[in-house]
Amino acid sequence: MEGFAALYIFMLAAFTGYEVISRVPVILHTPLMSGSNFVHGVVLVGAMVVLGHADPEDPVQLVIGFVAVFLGAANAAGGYVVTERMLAMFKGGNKKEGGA
Amino acid sequence: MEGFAALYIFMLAAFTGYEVISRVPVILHTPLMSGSNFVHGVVLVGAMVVLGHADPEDPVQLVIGFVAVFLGAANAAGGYVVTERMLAMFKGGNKKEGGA
Amino acid sequence: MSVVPDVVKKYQGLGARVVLQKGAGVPAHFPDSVFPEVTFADSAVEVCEQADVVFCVQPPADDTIAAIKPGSLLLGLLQPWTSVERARQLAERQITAFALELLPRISRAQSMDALSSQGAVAGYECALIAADHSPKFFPMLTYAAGTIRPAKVLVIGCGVAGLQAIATARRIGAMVEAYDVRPETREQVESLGAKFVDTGVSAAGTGGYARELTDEEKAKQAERLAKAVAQCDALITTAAIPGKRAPRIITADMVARMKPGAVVVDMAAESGGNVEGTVAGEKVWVGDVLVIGPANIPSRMPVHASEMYAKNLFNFISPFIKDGALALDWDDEVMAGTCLTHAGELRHAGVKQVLGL
Amino acid sequence: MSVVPDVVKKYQGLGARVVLQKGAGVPAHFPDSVFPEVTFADSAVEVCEQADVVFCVQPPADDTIAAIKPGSLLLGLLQPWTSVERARQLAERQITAFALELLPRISRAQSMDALSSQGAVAGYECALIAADHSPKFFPMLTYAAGTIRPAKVLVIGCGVAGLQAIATARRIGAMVEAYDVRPETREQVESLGAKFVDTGVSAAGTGGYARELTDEEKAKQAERLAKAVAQCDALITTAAIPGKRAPRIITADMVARMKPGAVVVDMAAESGGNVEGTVAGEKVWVGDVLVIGPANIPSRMPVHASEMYAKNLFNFISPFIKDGALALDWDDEVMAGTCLTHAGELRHAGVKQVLGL
Amino acid sequence: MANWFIQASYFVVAVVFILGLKAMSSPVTARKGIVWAGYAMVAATVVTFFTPGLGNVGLMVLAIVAGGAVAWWSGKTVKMTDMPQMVAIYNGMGGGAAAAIAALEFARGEIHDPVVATLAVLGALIGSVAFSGSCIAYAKLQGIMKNAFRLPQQNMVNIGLAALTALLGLAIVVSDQPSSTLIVLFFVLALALGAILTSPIGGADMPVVISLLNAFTGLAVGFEGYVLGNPALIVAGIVVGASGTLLTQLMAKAMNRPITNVIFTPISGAAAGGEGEAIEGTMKEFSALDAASVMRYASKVAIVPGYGMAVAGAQHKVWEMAQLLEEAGVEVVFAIHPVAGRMPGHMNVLLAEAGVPYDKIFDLEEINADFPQIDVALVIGANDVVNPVARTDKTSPIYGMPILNVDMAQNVIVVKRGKGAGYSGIENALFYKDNCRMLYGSAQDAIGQVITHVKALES
Amino acid sequence: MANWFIQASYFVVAVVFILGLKAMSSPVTARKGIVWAGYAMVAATVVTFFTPGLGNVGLMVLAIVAGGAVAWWSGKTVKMTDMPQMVAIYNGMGGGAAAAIAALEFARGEIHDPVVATLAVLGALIGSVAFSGSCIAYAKLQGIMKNAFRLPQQNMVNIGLAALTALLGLAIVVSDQPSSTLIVLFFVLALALGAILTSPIGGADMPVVISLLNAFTGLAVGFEGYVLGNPALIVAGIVVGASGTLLTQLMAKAMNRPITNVIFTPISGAAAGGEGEAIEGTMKEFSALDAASVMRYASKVAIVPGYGMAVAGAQHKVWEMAQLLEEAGVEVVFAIHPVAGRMPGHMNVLLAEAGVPYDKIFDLEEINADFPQIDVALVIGANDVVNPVARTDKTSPIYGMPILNVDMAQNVIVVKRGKGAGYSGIENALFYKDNCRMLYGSAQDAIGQVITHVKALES
Ligand SMILES: NC(=O)c1ccc[n+]([C@@H]2O[C@H](COP(=O)([O-])OP(=O)(O)OC[C@H]3O[C@@H](n4cnc5c(N)ncnc54)[C@H](OP(=O)(O)O)[C@@H]3O)[C@@H](O)[C@H]2O)c1
Ligand SMILES: NC(=O)c1ccc[n+]([C@@H]2O[C@H](COP(=O)([O-])OP(=O)(O)OC[C@H]3O[C@@H](n4cnc5c(N)ncnc54)[C@H](OP(=O)(O)O)[C@@H]3O)[C@@H](O)[C@H]2O)c1
Ligand SMILES: NC(=O)c1ccc[n+]([C@@H]2O[C@H](COP(=O)([O-])OP(=O)(O)OC[C@H]3O[C@@H](n4cnc5c(N)ncnc54)[C@H](O)[C@@H]3O)[C@@H](O)[C@H]2O)c1
Ligand SMILES: NC(=O)c1ccc[n+]([C@@H]2O[C@H](COP(=O)([O-])OP(=O)(O)OC[C@H]3O[C@@H](n4cnc5c(N)ncnc54)[C@H](O)[C@@H]3O)[C@@H](O)[C@H]2O)c1
Repeated sequence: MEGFAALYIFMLAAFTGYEVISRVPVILHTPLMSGSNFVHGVVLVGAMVVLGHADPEDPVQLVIGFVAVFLGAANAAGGYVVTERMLAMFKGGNKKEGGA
Repeated sequence: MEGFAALYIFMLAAFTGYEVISRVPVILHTPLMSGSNFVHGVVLVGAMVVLGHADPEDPVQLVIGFVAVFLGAANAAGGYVVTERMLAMFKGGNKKEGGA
Repeated sequence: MSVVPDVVKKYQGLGARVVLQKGAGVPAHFPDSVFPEVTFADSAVEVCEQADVVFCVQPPADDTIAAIKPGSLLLGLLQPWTSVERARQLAERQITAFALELLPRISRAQSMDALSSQGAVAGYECALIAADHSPKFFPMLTYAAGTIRPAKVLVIGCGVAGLQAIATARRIGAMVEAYDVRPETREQVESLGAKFVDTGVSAAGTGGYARELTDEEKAKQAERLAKAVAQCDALITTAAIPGKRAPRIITADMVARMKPGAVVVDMAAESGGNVEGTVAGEKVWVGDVLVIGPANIPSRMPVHASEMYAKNLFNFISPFIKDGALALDWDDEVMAGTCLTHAGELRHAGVKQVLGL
Repeated sequence: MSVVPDVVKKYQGLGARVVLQKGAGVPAHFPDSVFPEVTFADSAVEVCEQADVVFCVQPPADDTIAAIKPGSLLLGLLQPWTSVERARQLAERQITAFALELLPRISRAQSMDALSSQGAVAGYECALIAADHSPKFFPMLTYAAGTIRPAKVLVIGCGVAGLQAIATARRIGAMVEAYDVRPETREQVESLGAKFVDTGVSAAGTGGYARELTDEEKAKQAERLAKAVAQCDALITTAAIPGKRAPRIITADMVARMKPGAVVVDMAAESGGNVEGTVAGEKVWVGDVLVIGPANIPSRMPVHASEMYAKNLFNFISPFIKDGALALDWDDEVMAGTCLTHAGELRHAGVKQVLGL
Repeated sequence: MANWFIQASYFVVAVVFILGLKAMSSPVTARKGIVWAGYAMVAATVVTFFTPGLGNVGLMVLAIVAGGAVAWWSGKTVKMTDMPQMVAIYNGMGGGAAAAIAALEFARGEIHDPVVATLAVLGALIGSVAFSGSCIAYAKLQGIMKNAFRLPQQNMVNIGLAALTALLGLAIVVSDQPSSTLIVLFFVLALALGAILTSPIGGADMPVVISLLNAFTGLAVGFEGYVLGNPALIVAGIVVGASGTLLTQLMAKAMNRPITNVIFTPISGAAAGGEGEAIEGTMKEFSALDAASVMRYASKVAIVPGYGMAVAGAQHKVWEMAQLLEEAGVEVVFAIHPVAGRMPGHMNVLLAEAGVPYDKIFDLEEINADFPQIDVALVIGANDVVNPVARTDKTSPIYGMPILNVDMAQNVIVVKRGKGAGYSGIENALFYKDNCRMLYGSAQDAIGQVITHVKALES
Repeated sequence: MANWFIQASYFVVAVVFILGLKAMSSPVTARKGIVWAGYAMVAATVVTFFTPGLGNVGLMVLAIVAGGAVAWWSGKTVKMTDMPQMVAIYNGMGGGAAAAIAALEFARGEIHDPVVATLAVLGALIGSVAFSGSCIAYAKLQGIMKNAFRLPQQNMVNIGLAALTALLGLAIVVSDQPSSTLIVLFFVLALALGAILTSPIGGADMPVVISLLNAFTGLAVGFEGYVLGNPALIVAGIVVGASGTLLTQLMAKAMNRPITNVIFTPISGAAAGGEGEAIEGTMKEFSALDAASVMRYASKVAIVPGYGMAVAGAQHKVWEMAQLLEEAGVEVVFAIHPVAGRMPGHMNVLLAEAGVPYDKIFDLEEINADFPQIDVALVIGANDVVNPVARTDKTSPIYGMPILNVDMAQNVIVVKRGKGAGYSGIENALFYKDNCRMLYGSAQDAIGQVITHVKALES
């Protein structure tokens, strides 16, 4: 990718990330941390690509690649489960009861 | 620029634009409209580039280019002046008086 | 008191001379000394002899009326419905008498409406009387050994006075319920944070007054009310129908079913009483219920009652005083409507009918 | 009333038998019929003859004391500071007398504190008396012909009763100022939305009571107070010093400078009065100022005053009633501190000193 | 100057634009925002002169100076009240510039890639619509074009014309060397489309339309940015496109008019509003957010409570709002009419209950002369007591009753539930005055919302 | 499958991730957010298998299944209270994966461009720190590592080690073919750095640190995304990096601890808190935002007013807050102690003034048995009347006075200005209880802030 395009993407992603969560209530701090933890689990995709291109003859590369994919998969799967469990408590808040 | 990089930039810019102003009070609607009007005055830069690369022999190209630059410059200059005048009313609100 | 020092100044500003009976202001805590530029007369009769416009609070005694110069004005709460004699006497003596009770209840006339201002005084006072005589706290009160629940106050009749009583009782801390035959009062009662007792009877009349109820309606009303009455700790009644005896709403039976120690304040006592057994100007025990029939309530709060009344009178008459001279305008609907007698005639149709003249 | 039906049930729950003088509850609206399982006696004397524990409100008459069985308990507001005779008589007859005035003011004893609960009643009542007797509206009131500004009420002495008076006057709508010698009351006054009058004199004593002031302090206090007094429409005084005559705070001169129509309610009238010229149990006009010295204020609100008092007595004595039998615990600081006489002795050091015994 | 330096500058400019816009969305920092963005714009322009191989510099400078000067001068001298049309026309110029860029690129025959061609055509279309639409908007607001101009079957015409233009655009994209007739025709149709879309829209809806056209210009600029391979243009354009779209929605919502209504069923000019019979003018609605902003930036607010406040039991909320405004430095007073409510002292009782101190409460005689100096009179559930008819109409049942002269305040906001009359049952001329806005809702809710917005303005 | 399809899929995945995060920042939509993101993640993984030229598929599937299963199972079975350490460890794994990617790319010797090399090294460094730091955080929270471990001159060591690691990183960037020793040494130092930075930090600060490490992992992923030329990784990583940074700031602010303090002057473990003399435990502070959230999501709240509420005159605010909570479906009651305040009925007068209806007010006898069923007891300026010492300590001056058993509620929040004692002048054991949090400030302000936050939670 061209350097400047990447720079723009970095910059805009940073703005987006910052703005998107700028009004989060405390009660969501932990779940949101966990949720964004899950999102960077997409590192799994990168790990798959590098492992996929690793030299099948070189055990060092295979081991590192295996570790990368293993860790990435664990990040994604664990992050999902934990976040989902935390957020299950918020089934629409108790808004419906009260009517507000 | 590579197509997908541009797509990412479009997408992220749209998010950024949307989020950045999502909490604007009515009283700023008009000034903000005017301000963003000024910002797209950067079209001037594009107009300059195309005029700069226009065929100096082709009057049609020169005329179109001239019009583009003229309009772009007017957009930028007018947008700035008008916005600045509107926002001059907000010199920090009357916050300082009240303390709040 | 039909004038207070501030208002005297205003009359003088209009060029009028003010004559005052000696010591008339004393019960309202306005000693003669606070009226510096006023002519004092020894008696009401002497005042009348000097005046072109005579202000009074209650209808003057016969000898005083006799002293009023023919053709001059008499202005006050003349109780027009109560006495054929007085009406005749006023007419005969060619007095132009204005009874503020007859004031048309239109927006413009509100600043002259003595019934409203004295009603406000009466409502406030009745609530205080009730609180003062109740053997219970009105407000809720949590103290070291327990909690006292707030008293229940029931207000019947939600005109100007009734609403004021509601507001005052609520302020002191009671839980207030209220009832009136006019349905529009429900919203007014609720706007003061009180609850409306729904009996299913409506008696909306004209001009903001109520009409009289049929017997059947009365029975229905009575039955539903009886329950509310039995539950309350204090009952304040203010129901009235202009030109008529006050409606009898609370029967002896209802009173008998009230809680021991309950208090009844019957503001209508003087015009016949809303409560069976009231005696105007007295406190009577009916079983273990104290029934109070306060008389001449505004005199319990003379300073402000006088101030309000004096301003009402001034607002009524001042448009017709120009440079110290009287100039009545019989086209003015407010003044025409308030007139009881003029030029030897009883002018007010309603009064004529009620008195049978 | 030193018992109410609810409390009677509680005594019976503890196994005690309750004897009541016939008709004793009537003034407080508790007819004999509401006490179903109680033994009635014809007179106070007869009651005393049957009882091991005698409850009273005010100190009993001499013949009643004479009827109390030696060794039994007498409990009530015995006015321990006022009579050497009575103290002697109680001691001689071997009566164990508890005077609730002597109750130590510690946290645990608050639920037995009759002075507090009766103070609350008195404060509330005095504010109502002031409002009722004032010739002015307490609240601000905008009506069709003008606006009435709220009345100014000044409360002197901000103990339990004073604070309650402040709260009640504020509720009715007055602007309230208050004053007390104890500096900590400033915050308490302000916590009720009233303003504190600052005179620069402090008289913090021990145990929540005030000490007596020096002459110089009194002069300073008087001077600053005089101004506040002159400006108010109603003055309520509640200052007291236990075991002493009530401090004389408002002089005749101060009263003379009050506005015409102002009202003074002196809650301390019975113990000597905070105001010069008060007569306990009467309303006197001092110039154009009405000075009221209400007597036996709790009897103005008998239902709740009795309920509170009965609960206080119950909370005091119930820990010592086990299965219908008395078991006093002289190690208990509350009970020991409240004891006036026991086993033939005058036990309370403070009372001894005051009475010169 | 090296190309990378130009690129880096553009990058910084884009960042500053975003930060500037963000700053502009809060009253406290708004002023800074436009100044930052201004510096960035100057930097971008200057840097562009160093673009390798840039020709026609003289002409370029001439165009910049001419365009800039004209706009600068007109922007400086225009009256504050004429601002909206200036925004419109400058915005139109931006759209025009974007369209002109596309035209020039086509003229130069440099566009071959279909993606690039598509975006160029889209940008040209949107830019042209923005240009002609903005010109119409300008003409209307400036009073040059008086009547709303509505074709029969307007919506059909719109759709047909749009389809036709799109078709021509497609033709340009697919043909490798589009003919100049095709290009010219395309631009003509695109311009016509913008004009025809905007013509029927009335003055009241104009701000929304201008905002929409502004978003359009942003998009057009973004697309042309892609055509030129300039990410700064892309970012600035798309950010404005997105924020402008949101802003348009917000504005439409504040006016209670869905955007689609604005475009497809426009209400034109004076026909809007209530029944108003004998009384002239229209009843104009206001949102709680508007009310909050107007009061928050006022220096003196008078609150006039009436029977409706009592019915709603809104006194506590009203006092809370008053306190918030005072904390923000606004002077707030309560004006009580002698017969407000249904009993003497009705308002006193309620305000005392809410804890309003007595020294903030003024009666008619004390305050009536002050109304011309009051920025906002907030009438809460009062009706008869503020009805100017009492001063003027001898036949009215309330004639002769003194009223609170709220109509003389700079702005009047009336809180009530709907078209309900007061005690006397008559129409209120106040509601139709030019300086009066209606905030509909039960007083409790309406003031509650105002409170929320006042708080939001502080944070 | 065509490469463009894979790219397009990644694009969609990135968009969904952003929308998901946005959804997760509001309680109402949070649940949906994670589910969307989950689908996107599955899609991304599946699509990746179709990458042209992908080898080692068997090993890959094995790694995915193994890693996924272990994490899934542990995530499902862990107790709710142990969640934070699970978040930490999963996050660390992500960081490790990023570092491993860099390691593999270096091992393959494919990196030549200095920009790419720089980002690879940065990503590796940050990822490694996140990995080892998260492991330490996990160990601490899980109770494996009990004591805070603090080197002498900790800050110097940190800086030295960081500088050394950076130097090695620089060496890798500049050398075209870095030696494997260099690479290994670099990774070892980076891992050590993470461990040493995290070791001294105490349990209370851990959530902030985990959040910071989470942001780190995001950055690392973003950088490696650049190395791999995968914009989806860049976008997801950087978005998390930015949002994680903001989140870290917010969390630190909510705890009243600047981030720099967390890292450089950590308070470790139990030493924190007030004086607490004879009474055990510490006083734990709470922010208004926390109080608002806890009450907003409670089902029953009991408000216990005391003299402090009277002093602050906060009764109107308190009632406003109560009404807001009720609107949100929370049951709110007022519990009045017989001697709260300074006169009989003190609280009654104030609550009546604020308009609290009588049926919401309960006295000690009515409510005391209910406290264990109450989610939050909010004590406002009361002290003696909720002091459990009255039940237990015979020597205390308040011994024997009945108290409101707020300490038996699930959570207790105490609003007061500072360490001021009550009327009786004694310490309050309640404040040191585990379930008690202090919200410092004058009642009027503190409750005002809570109101603002409760409202924010609704919008
Ligand atoms: N003060 C007295 O002693 C007294 C006694 C008797 C009569 N009056 C008469 O009463 C009138 C008083 O005037 P005013 O201006 O106070 O009241 P008003 O003229 O009666 O008007 C009240 C207005 O409040 C609105 N409203 C009702 N409920 C509402 C709610 N929940 N939220 C918001 N708005 C609400 C109504 O409009 P919507 O239905 O559209 O909401 C109505 O237009 C005068 O005409 C006076 O002469 C006074
Ligand atoms: N009710 C009666 O009749 C009566 C009469 C006399 C005595 N008492 C005694 O008074 C006490 C009443 O207990 P309580 O719990 O109501 O009050 P308390 O024990 O006196 O405690 C009041 C607390 O409020 C806090 N506070 C003061 N101003 C504040 C403000 N502006 N905002 C927030 N907090 C504030 C103070 O702490 P900070 O300084 O840290 O803020 C203090 O700890 C009991 O001990 C009772 O025995 C009662
Ligand atoms: N137009 C004006 O400007 C204006 C001025 C003053 C008063 N008013 C209106 O007139 C109304 C009545 O005024 P008022 O206070 O002088 O009335 P009032 O003293 O004549 O009567 C008092 C109340 O008693 C009620 N009542 C009568 N019979 C009853 C019964 N059997 N049971 C229960 N209630 C009964 C009446 O409905 C009335 O509300 C006021 O509420 C006010 O709305 C209007
Ligand atoms: N510890 C407890 O639990 C407990 C229980 C009840 C009362 N108290 C405290 O005791 C205080 C006093 O109680 P009380 O109401 O029975 O007091 P009180 O009736 O003995 O006296 C009333 C007030 O008069 C004031 N006073 C005395 N001389 C004065 C003077 N010259 N000028 C002005 N004011 C003067 C006193 O300071 C006191 O506030 C209460 O305010 C309360 O704080 C404590």
